[in-house]
Amino acid sequence: METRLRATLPDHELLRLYEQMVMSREFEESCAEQYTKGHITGFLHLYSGQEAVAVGATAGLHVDDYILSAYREHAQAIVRGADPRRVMAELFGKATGICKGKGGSMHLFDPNLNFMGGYAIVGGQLPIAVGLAFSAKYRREDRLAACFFGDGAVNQGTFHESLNWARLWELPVLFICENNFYGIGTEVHRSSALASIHKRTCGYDIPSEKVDGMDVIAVYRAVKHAAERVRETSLPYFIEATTYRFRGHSMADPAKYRSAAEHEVWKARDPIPALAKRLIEEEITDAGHLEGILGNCRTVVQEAVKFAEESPWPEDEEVYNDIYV
Amino acid sequence: METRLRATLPDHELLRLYEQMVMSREFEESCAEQYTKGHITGFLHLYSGQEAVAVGATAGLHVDDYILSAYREHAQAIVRGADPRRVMAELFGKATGICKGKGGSMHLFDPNLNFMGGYAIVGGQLPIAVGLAFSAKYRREDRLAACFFGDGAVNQGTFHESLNWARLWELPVLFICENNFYGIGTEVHRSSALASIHKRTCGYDIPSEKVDGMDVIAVYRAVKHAAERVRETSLPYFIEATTYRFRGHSMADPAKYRSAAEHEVWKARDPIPALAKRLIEEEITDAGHLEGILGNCRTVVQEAVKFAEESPWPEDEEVYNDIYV
Amino acid sequence: MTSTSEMTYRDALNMALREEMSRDPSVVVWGEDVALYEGAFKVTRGLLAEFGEERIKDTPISENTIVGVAVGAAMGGLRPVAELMTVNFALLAMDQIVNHMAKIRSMFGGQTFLPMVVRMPGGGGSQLAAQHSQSLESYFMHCPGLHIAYPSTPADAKGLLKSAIRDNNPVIFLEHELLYNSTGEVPNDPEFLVPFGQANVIRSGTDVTIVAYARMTILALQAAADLEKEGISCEIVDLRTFSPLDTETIIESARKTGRAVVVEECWRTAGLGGDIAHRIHEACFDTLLAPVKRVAGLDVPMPYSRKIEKICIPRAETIADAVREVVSRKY
Amino acid sequence: MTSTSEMTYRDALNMALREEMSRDPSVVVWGEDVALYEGAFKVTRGLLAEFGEERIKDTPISENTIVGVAVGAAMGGLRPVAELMTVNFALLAMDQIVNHMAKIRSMFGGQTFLPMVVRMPGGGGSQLAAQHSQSLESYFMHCPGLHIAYPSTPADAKGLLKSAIRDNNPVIFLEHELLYNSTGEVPNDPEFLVPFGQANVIRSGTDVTIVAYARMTILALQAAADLEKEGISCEIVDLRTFSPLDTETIIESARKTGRAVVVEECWRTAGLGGDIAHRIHEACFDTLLAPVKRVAGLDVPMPYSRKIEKICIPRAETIADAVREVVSRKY
Ligand SMILES: Cc1ncc(C[n+]2csc(CCOP(=O)(O)OP(=O)(O)O)c2C)c(N)n1
Ligand SMILES: Cc1ncc(C[n+]2csc(CCOP(=O)(O)OP(=O)(O)O)c2C)c(N)n1
Ligand SMILES: [Mg+2]
Ligand SMILES: [Mg+2]
Repeated sequence: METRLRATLPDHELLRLYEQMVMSREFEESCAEQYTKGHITGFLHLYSGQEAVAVGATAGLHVDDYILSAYREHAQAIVRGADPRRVMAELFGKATGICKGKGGSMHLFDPNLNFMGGYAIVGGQLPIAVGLAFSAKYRREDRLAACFFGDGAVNQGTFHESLNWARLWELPVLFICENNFYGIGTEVHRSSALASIHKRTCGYDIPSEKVDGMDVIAVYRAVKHAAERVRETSLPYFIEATTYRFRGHSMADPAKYRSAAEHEVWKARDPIPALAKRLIEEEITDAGHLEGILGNCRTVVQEAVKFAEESPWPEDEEVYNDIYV
Repeated sequence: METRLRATLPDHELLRLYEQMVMSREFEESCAEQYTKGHITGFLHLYSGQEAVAVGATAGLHVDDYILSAYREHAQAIVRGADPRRVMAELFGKATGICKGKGGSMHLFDPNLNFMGGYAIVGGQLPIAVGLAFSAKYRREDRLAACFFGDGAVNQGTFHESLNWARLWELPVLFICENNFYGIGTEVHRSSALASIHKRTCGYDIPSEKVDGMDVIAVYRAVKHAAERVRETSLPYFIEATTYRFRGHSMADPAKYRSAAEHEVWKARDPIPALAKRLIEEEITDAGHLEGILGNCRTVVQEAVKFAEESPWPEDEEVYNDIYV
Repeated sequence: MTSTSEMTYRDALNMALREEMSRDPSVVVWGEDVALYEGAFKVTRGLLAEFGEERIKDTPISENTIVGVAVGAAMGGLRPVAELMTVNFALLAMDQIVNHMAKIRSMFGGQTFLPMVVRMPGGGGSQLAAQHSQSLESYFMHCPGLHIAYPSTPADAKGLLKSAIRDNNPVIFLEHELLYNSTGEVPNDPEFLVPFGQANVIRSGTDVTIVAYARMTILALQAAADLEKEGISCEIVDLRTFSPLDTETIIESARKTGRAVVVEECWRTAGLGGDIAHRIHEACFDTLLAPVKRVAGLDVPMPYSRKIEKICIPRAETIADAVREVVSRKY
Repeated sequence: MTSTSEMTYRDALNMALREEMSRDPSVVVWGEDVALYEGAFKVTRGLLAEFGEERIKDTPISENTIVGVAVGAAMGGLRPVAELMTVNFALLAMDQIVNHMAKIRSMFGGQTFLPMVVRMPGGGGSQLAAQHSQSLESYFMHCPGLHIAYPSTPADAKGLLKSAIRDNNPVIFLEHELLYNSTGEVPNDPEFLVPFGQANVIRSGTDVTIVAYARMTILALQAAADLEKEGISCEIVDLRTFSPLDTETIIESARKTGRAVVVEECWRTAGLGGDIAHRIHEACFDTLLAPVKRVAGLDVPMPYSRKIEKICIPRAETIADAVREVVSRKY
């Protein structure tokens, strides 16, 4: 396999992947700050460390493809094109939020981007993804449903029911398990009888593979190839992306169940500096340019915070709206 | 593998297996008659055709082992030792029934026989079997939980959750799937992405095998061996027994979804005459003796019907009893 | 077109499905054994032959996913009509019903809507024992975000199901297993719709209001006929839909008669009848001549034996007794 | 032994678990992240260190099976205490709770019993949005065959949980997420039990009865303090358990005061408050001076934004307003 970056994508797209990862990281770290200040409340699950998965996968999909995720989905929404200002406003609970402040951190949604939602019930999004894939196929639309979920979700009944159903009805679903090795404080081998998650598709006759989720290029290639296959065959496919969250499960979790040594190993594989190093080594760009990207992202995130701060709260009457059509 | 009957079991036990199959068949056919007469009401799912599974499996277990099943469980209860009179009375809804007339056909239960129930929610008994196995292990009891379920149950979330859990907690559960190829009117390949059911355990690291469920000796051997293994390892095991129900799903089902030709093929493999033939060929018994067994079983079943007919109805106050301790 | 045909509740539902599938290609149907087997209760008879495998589909036995796939398909632009073989199995799908189907529109700020229906036969009285005889209407009514219908007659069965399929809100559509064979005149008009949120005064009377729904209205009518001989005049309000609930019609009737009996098939404790009785008490406090009386299913898991099963479900006699008690109350 | 210690609701629950696990080796605990992580809300803190891996166990994320395994283990002779991380996930376990846990004893003719507890934190008010802010007590109360407790104070938390663990019936044990840090005096006695089915009159008064439970009683106490300044004397009944329900204490109080407000955190429509209000109306028809008023959660999926979330949950002010309305009613 050709391993040089340029063999995979043109320069500007490589730089876009970098920028998206940086944007995601900056956004998340800013959220942590806003949470500490009390501007963001409720549960806050940050994506720092896992950026290569959302960024690589989204780049490998068509814009028409549906994306669904769980509650750790800020980056997935933003990378798909959601306005960081409206995402931050959502987290602040403001009327200008992407869901008018009704969803919060766990429930971002934008149908114009085919970003079909963040869901907070572990495993809840899987049957919904299958249903979206069915509607696409029924309507002869050339799109698939890409469904993200965690390693903790694979033991839920819906995982089993959804995989079986997707294969049986021959539906274009791309299952993407973000295996960050923990479901809250429970390590994957303590919740799954078969800890090698991608192998669990054997019971459904669904092909699967494992990819390094700290390598954005590897994720991009795997997802692009898998999506093509799903489109061609109209059959589901399964990717396990191994990754790591640099923070606790949510802002409330000090993550004492993980060793410092383990954390260090993964920190050393941080996908952002890893890509930066390759971009420079392969002379696609230089350090100064990458600094510029970081600066731009910071500005965007600062503006997002400012927008959120200055936005109005929802009106009280809003509680009765949007329930029924 | 030694295929002569005597290499497997002594004569009197072989004859007992035969008698149990005949008893089951006679009981079920009598139920059909009583249903037609209106003495048995509600849903009535008969076991005719599948006798080799319950009889062979029960013979392969210890009497201390727990048995759980679904709603097609008359034979399983009777083979375990339930009094046919009290089972028939239960089906009649009489106070003398095994569950005082409160359970009916789908909910037979006798803790003294470690027969831990018939359940009417497809897949509902699986987690319960796991729990019984846990209590046995925790209490250092030398018993396992044998759990029967149908081919239709394997797509239910509880199947997945229970298999994963049993392996993860290393519990002595013997899963026995009675694959009669249909869940009501839906053939197994139309409900399962992977129609070879025993292969579905690959996702849980649970060993499994398929056995001919029309051959009582084969079932006996497989279950006996599996049960020993479960006991030794304190790990779950999975058996798929392929079989066929000679009647519709329930008394309300004329089974038009199956071809006459298919039915004939299976009828020709009826486990009762099949065993009779071998018993005679291998000179373990003669036709006259087998006729005698049939006659005895008929008498027992007739007495059961008489007992049920003559038994009193539950008192009205009974509706308030047995809910809370 | 005002012609009608006599048909069963089952056939009226079948007609509604058939008409809506013909009218709108985005209507798709699935559930366990609905296609080849034509439904456990044969409500989907003939649909596979008429509409083919793409539009009516058998599913694996996995209720939560039956509903969840419908949620996704509805979001994708279809109008799925999913069947759960009986309402008892909705307990396996409460996550998709309550956490997803009922909440998605609201939690995503109104950016999507779910034009879907989940049909479920239910009710007791066939000696199906504890796990197969439940009446779970209170569970659905308690959950905001759903529309809920429960027809009592063949005509309503047709008109409400058609309204449900055309509704852009997610609908729980309950059907009573003991009503499938009941017959009545049903409009042939393919545009015949019964709107949601309009209770039906199916009998007018002056002494007492009986609030009921589905099979309970049939029993109420029997009770009313008996009571008439005793000189007691009953008005009967058939709710038709629990959401929207037509509180106005209930209150108006109770104001008029000054007395009310609320009949529900579900368990009494924390059942929907408590809410309705309270609405009446609150609105008619000054005019009520007697406390509202509830007739409900007994608070017990349903026993199998027909001898004792029948005690657990409201009957015409228990309704009549309640009415007699309410009417005889000296103020 | 009548000594007490001040501690939190969380620690009182922890104490109950610890004491019962020490007393009875058949008590075992499991749930998602209850062992190594010591619980999402830290209720099981220290139990792994004290009792070891065999007695307190982490489970996969599979709620229906968490309950189902407890059903089996209870049938096998253990006393499992299962935790669902929050009550919202009970919706994934309704099949095992309603179809199995609640029915097994009855449908098998009383031949077995299930000495098990399912603990679940719940309630709204922490900006957790629609899928994580539910109050599902009405769902449990509607289902016969369960015992159900919901403590409001640290002492009740200890005493009710210990009674739950010793109960030979299956128990749903609700805990309020916003009460975990609340403090109070808790008896140190390891035999301190609060019996099920005995409501607690936590404040006596003469003008109006407020029926409440769990966090709602705290709000009711605040409202009562404010109302006292206006010369309105409130009696507050803390239900403590929904099953058995102490109807007697409720009715006795309402008879005495002649007025009642029923406060529930769950959705209003078809909520348990309707049933309780109806019980009061029925029993006190001749003596009530005003219709019973209900204060309940709004019938909406909970919005995230704290600005509007707070409107959806009863507050001391909304309770006080309801009391004022009831008290000002001219008869
Ligand atoms: C049905 C359900 N059960 C439990 C929870 C509580 N919970 C929230 S996140 C989580 C762990 C999920 O882990 P994983 O799927 O690996 O995702 P990650 O957090 O690692 O991204 C749990 C148990 C929930 N939200 N939904
Ligand atoms: C949860 C649930 N869904 C649906 C049903 C209705 N139902 C009863 S039996 C059955 C088919 C089960 O087939 P299988 O497991 O193969 O058992 P078999 O009847 O062949 O013995 C169905 C769908 C049910 N009882 N429970
Ligand atoms: Mg994880
Ligand atoms: Mg089968």
